[in-house]
Amino acid sequence: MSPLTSIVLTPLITALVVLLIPGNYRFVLRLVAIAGTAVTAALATRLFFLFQPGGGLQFDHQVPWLNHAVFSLSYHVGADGLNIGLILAAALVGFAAVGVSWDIERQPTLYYFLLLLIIGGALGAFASLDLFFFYFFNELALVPTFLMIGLWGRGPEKNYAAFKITIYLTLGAMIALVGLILVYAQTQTLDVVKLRALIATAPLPSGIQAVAFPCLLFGFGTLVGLWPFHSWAPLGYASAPTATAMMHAGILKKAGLLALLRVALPIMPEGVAKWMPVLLVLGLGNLLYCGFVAMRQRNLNLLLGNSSLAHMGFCFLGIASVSVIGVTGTVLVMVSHALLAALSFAVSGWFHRHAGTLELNRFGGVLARVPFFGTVLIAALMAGCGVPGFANFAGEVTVMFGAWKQFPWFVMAAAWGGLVIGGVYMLRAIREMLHGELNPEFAALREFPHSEPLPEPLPNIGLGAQVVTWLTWVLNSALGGGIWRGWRRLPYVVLLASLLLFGFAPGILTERIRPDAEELVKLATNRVPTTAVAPATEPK
Amino acid sequence: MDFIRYLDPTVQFMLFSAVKIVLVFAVAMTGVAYAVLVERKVSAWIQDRVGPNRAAPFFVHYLPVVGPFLTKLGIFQPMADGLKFILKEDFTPSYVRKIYFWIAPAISCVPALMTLAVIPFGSTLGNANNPMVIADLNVGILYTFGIVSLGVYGIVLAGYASNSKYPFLGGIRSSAQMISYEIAMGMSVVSVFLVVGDLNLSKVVAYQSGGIHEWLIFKQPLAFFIFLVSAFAETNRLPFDLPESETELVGGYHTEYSSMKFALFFLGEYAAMIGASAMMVTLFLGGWTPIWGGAPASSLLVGLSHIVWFLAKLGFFMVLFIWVRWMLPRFRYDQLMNLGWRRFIPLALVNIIITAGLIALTHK
Amino acid sequence: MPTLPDLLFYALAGFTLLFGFLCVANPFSRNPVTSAMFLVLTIISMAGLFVLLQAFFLAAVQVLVYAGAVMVLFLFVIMLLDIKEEERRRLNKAALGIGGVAVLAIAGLLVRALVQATPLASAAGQRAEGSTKPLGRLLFTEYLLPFEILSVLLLVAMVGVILLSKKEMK
Amino acid sequence: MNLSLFQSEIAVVLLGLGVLLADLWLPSEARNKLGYAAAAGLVAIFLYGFRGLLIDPVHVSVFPIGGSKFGMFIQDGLAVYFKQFFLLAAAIVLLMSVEYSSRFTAGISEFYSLTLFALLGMLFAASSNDFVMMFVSLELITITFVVLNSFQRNRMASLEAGVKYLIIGALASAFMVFGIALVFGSAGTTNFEEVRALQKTLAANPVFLVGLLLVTVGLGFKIAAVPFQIWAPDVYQGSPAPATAFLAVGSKAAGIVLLMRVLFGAVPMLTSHATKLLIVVAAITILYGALCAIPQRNIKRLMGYSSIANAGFLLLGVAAAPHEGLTATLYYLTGYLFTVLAAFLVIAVVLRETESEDISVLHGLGHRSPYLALALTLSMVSLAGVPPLAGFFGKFLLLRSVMAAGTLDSSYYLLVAVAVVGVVLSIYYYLGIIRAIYWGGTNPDKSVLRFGITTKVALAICIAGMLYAGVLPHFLVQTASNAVGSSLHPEPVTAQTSAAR
Amino acid sequence: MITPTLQHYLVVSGLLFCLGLLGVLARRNLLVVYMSLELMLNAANLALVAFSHFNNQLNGQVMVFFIITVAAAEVAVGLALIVAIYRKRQTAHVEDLSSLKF
Repeated sequence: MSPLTSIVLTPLITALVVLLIPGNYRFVLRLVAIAGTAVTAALATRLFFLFQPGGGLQFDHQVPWLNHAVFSLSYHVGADGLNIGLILAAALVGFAAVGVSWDIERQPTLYYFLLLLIIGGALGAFASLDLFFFYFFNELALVPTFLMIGLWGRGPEKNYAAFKITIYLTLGAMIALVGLILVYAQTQTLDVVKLRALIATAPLPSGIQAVAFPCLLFGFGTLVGLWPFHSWAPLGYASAPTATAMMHAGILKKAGLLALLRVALPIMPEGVAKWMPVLLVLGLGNLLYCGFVAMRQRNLNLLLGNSSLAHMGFCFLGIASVSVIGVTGTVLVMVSHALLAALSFAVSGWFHRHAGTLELNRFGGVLARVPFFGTVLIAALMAGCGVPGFANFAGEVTVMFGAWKQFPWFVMAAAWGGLVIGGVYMLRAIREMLHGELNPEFAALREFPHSEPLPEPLPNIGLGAQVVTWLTWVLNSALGGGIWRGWRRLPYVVLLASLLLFGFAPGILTERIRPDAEELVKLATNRVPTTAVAPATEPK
Repeated sequence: MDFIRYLDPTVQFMLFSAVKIVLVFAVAMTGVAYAVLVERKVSAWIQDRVGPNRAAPFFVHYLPVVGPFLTKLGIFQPMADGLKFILKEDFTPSYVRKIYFWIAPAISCVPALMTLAVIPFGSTLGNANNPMVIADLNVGILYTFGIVSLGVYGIVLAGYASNSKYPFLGGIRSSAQMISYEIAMGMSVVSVFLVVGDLNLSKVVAYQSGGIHEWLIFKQPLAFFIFLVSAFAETNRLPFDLPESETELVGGYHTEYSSMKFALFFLGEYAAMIGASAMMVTLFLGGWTPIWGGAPASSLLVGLSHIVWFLAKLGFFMVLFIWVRWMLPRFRYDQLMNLGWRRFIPLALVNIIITAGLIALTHK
Repeated sequence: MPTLPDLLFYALAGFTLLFGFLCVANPFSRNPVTSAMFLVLTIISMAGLFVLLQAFFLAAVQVLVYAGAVMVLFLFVIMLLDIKEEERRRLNKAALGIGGVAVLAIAGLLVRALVQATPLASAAGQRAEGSTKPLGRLLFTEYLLPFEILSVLLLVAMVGVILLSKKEMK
Repeated sequence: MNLSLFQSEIAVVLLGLGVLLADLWLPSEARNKLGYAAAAGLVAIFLYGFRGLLIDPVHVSVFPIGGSKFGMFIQDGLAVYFKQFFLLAAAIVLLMSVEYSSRFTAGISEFYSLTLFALLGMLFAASSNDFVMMFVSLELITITFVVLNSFQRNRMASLEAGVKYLIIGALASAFMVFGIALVFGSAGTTNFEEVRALQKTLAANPVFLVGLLLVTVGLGFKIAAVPFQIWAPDVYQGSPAPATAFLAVGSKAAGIVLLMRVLFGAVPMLTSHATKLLIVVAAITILYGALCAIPQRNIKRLMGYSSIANAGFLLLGVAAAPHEGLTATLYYLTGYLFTVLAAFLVIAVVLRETESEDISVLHGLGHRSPYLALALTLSMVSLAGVPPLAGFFGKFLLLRSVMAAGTLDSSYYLLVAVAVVGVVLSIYYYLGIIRAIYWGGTNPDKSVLRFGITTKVALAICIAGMLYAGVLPHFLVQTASNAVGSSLHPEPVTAQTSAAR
Repeated sequence: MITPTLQHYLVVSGLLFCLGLLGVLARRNLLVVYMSLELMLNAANLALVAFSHFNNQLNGQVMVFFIITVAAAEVAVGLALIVAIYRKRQTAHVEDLSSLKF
């Protein structure tokens, strides 16, 4: 099996394994889920470093799926500069998301099953080179999201949020699907590689591009949270359980962007020419409007949600610039924001669980009580406002460079303004929560506060299994109970470390991204007049 | 009478038909009247009474020998009855549904008379182009069944129109009873037509014209039996007179009727008996053919003798109807239904299958 | 010079339509029994039309089955249920109006199409009389399969009626 | 007449009669088990029929029965495909009714045999090659369903469902019969193939066109397409769950196959000119079903509206027509089979316990029976058209075929837009059911739901089917495509296309 | 007065069909609605017989035979159903069948 396929399948197979474990074997469930994602993360890391920068498409794996005279589709995965970083990020965030879900008590089987499904779907979407499977995997997350918000979500509005996020995502996905099918009906294939080859000789007819491009743009844009189709995002993140918010804000959103890079840009140069200014304006809307909204938030999660939308503005900006640097920067922001958003939501989830609230003005001076999580939060917020040293800085600066040449001065001014706004609310959040007077309410806040109840012993499953049962119980008590719970910091550490790594050495990423970005931009700006030929291959 | 020959064939046909209709109608009406007399006489005889023996016009009294005899015989009784029906006050209760109350008696007697139209009551009167049947339909039997099935409306509507309890029950019973037995009756006839191979009643008679051994009563005894019993049920005669059973429904559907309207029901019932008898004669007893068989008549005399044969057979069935009435007790309603649905219909089906099988085996 | 069958056609067609109208929309009575009786009359007039069209067998079957059995069943049920309410109820004017307009539209469409109907060219010459034998032959050869399906249909109807009207069991 | 062609039909008749007769001798406790026997019999027939499907997928044969040049019974790829479909559906419905039988006061074995007779009608419908045959088999289906729908005589709703289905069904029959009369009169034949041979001349004959229109109206009733959908919600709500399930799957599919036979078997040329009409009907049907389903609180009524919306989706493929559209419709229908039957299997078990049919009876299902909860969730997900289940790929294929047709006529794009809106709306109510299962509220009844092993197996089959069709669609798509290709003769659109360009 | 042709019969049949439809739409009594449906079926019968006669094809008459059978079966089931409803609800009106409205 190809390495990429095994990365995609590991979480999915783990999900099926989890489904077979009864709910009262909670500990086994957790262990299996963590092990599965850890393996995935390890595999992804290995793959990331095996990847040859500039080597084009690698780890290619194709299996025919539907072989029919008219309908033909195939399962096709492969890694290039655009997605290798995202695959790594997704695997890491997946591991972290399962890691921070240790406390789930209610219906754990279902929880882990759904979470693993989301993780597997996200990895599959990133790895797919066939757009049908891209869509297929991406949509795998839809219903799990709905269920997770409903079942384990928080806040009075979770019901509304669950429906809102699902319906918005469906709407976006359906519109994108229409665009995809339009291309498919024209070309009989949704394989990116084949599409590119096909387009090189026979560009899509203008009529198709004129319809398909906006479908793809707004469809996928909605999935990303493009202004003004973004209002599902902050509410959804605020209501979702920690892991779901991490996966969504961090990973799934990027799928939409990746799709834009994969399909919209390279195969529809006419559409690009026509619609990029629009995208630019809307991207600025993300930057400024969502930034302003974020500034008004009194709730950490809503603030993070809106700020994550503001960050997407940079991505749109980078795409809209259609320049090598801009696209490289975009991918860089995608990867770094994946890690960052996951980290922020993970730590805010921790605060929500242990402090019981996320209202900024109720906090104050809790840094002293919880130094580790306080520090992580500071780091996340700092990264969020683009402090050098974190990967985001590198990405955003690159986007700025890319955009510099393409757009008039006021665009740059606006982008810069967006950064400043980000700085304002992030720093204020740090001040209000972590510094200043300690709210006596949180005097008892501790990193690992109450010793959690020991898990109930496993049922006696027979004489020979007694020893195993007993051992498991001991291990469980140790990891979950309290002898040494420091390992529970691992998810945060992993995310923070990779954020820092890419911050200090963005070259690791950019050298991988750049060759493909060049290729992409070349295709996107390839404006051969297409009106002369309409070479649709008719179905037989 | 030669002028007839020079007439247009259509007019000729219409003329003959009209004559036949009038004749058949007259005979049937007389038949009805005297059937009533026979009924009363037979019942009296069975019950060891004298029966009608008084009514007579004044002049008969003065006739020597014959006069008292005729009076004793009661042959003037029907006239007296008829006169009474006409002269009696026609009382219409206030609570009835007027229109239906008025048309129900008419509906009940018209179909009964109409069935007679397709019965071949004789061969010819010497002229082969003028068979002794009013309408020689090639779907004759279906026509009779269709018309007979309309007879039920009279009773049902009478029950409905009377707007009171007993007539209503009578109407309900009769509709169920008549529909049920129509099925058995129809199915029993199917095997007859399997044997004959035609629906035309003249053809049925022609098939049986070889003599008594050719009669279908011997070839299809089961069918005959079912038809006979069903005919009793269809005409609401005892032992199946549930719709009008005097002892429980005080007359059933005609409880509220009097005078001429009642007479029409009466007429309808006896006309239906005549119709059913005629059907049985035609289907099973060789119709107008003498017991030694015979071809259509070539002379007037032979033709008249055929009609007599027919009437004789008819009379036999009429007497049978009357005789059975005083011999058998009334069935209970559930027994009636049981008999119809669970005995006769399956039997008739089996009969059809056996007949068809035999025909298929023997058919060249 | 109109011949007898022609006159009969006009008379029977007129009766059919008149009785049909009185069946569905009798202005004088909304008694279901009246409707049923007019339906019987419609059917009998139609049987007359069938005779004019040389479909003797069907004419007889029409009377036998529809008038003799189906409509008696109707009457039976009407009487059994003793339905009188209809007379008290007001006719739903709106439904009548909308229904009337819809029906008029459909009638217009139908009649416009139907007046353009012509007999098939291939029909000239021979003569297909609806006597029993050819009909039966057709029924048991070419149409045997639908015939057999109908037998299952009748079985279903029988089972269904028994199930639906059986007394409640404890 | 070649009796071997009717193997499955004869087997089903015998099975039905056998069940009916066995009722006489079996003790009343054992009657329930007759359902298993009948289902087993159907599975056997199904497996046997598979042989034909596998060995000879493009088998075309027209066997005249009687004098006509073309028979009224046709056993081709499409027929075999649909027969397998109907057999599977009926087998699952039978298992469902065994589970549900405690709700019937009387006559459970009659329910089984009637189901089998309805199935018989469907089998004949699949093979209809003649308007007469179509009429007769549809009537068999309709009348059987009247009885099935009103089977719970002690419930007023069930009787009402029966009466409404009867009246509307009879109205549809009347339309269809009149239409057939006109078609017969103007074409001189009722055979689909003979009509096809004449279609060029008939296209100008107004009597024929009106007749055809009336026939399609009759079929529209059957599949519950707007504006002939009025019966669906009431009937779905009132009928016993197994009957509703069979109605939703079997009866609808019978309507679809006949619609295909008429539109593409008898008058392909006319159909290719009437796509606008089909587009409008499909669009309104989707929207109507989706919009009306949103406020529903009764599960079965909701499924009724959902089935209207799905009828619209099925028409999508018919409107997009030629090969791919019909292939997509067939595929979608197959996915729909597993999906809807899974839903109704769960609904039957849940409703068996309670009188109410409000969505709130699903509350707490996640705890009362995780297996049922999962099955219902999967089925809703599939209906909503979310991967990896059958519903998604079905919609994908449908949209694709419509989009491909869009190059000929841009009003197809409008249809796509409507379909997208329909999907998004449907998400709302399907997820509403999922919500009710998991966190909609609390159910006073916290008892564990018990159900038989056969229901478990039937559910497993349905779930497996949904997943199989969704994840590995190759076989199904290929089979459907072969079935369509071997049977129907869509007018080649290329000529029209070139003219349009 | 002209000799009746195919069109005459068809127009009669079409009008009869519409009369039946009117009854179905306008009448509220289930039994009368049902009778109207019978009227519609009969209209089809008339059309078929007329076509049969004028086209000289017996097939139409066979079809009529089928229709009559089907109608009889439909009526039987329908009346049983109406009786069952009446027993339950004491009504035979379409308007009273409203337990399924929401």
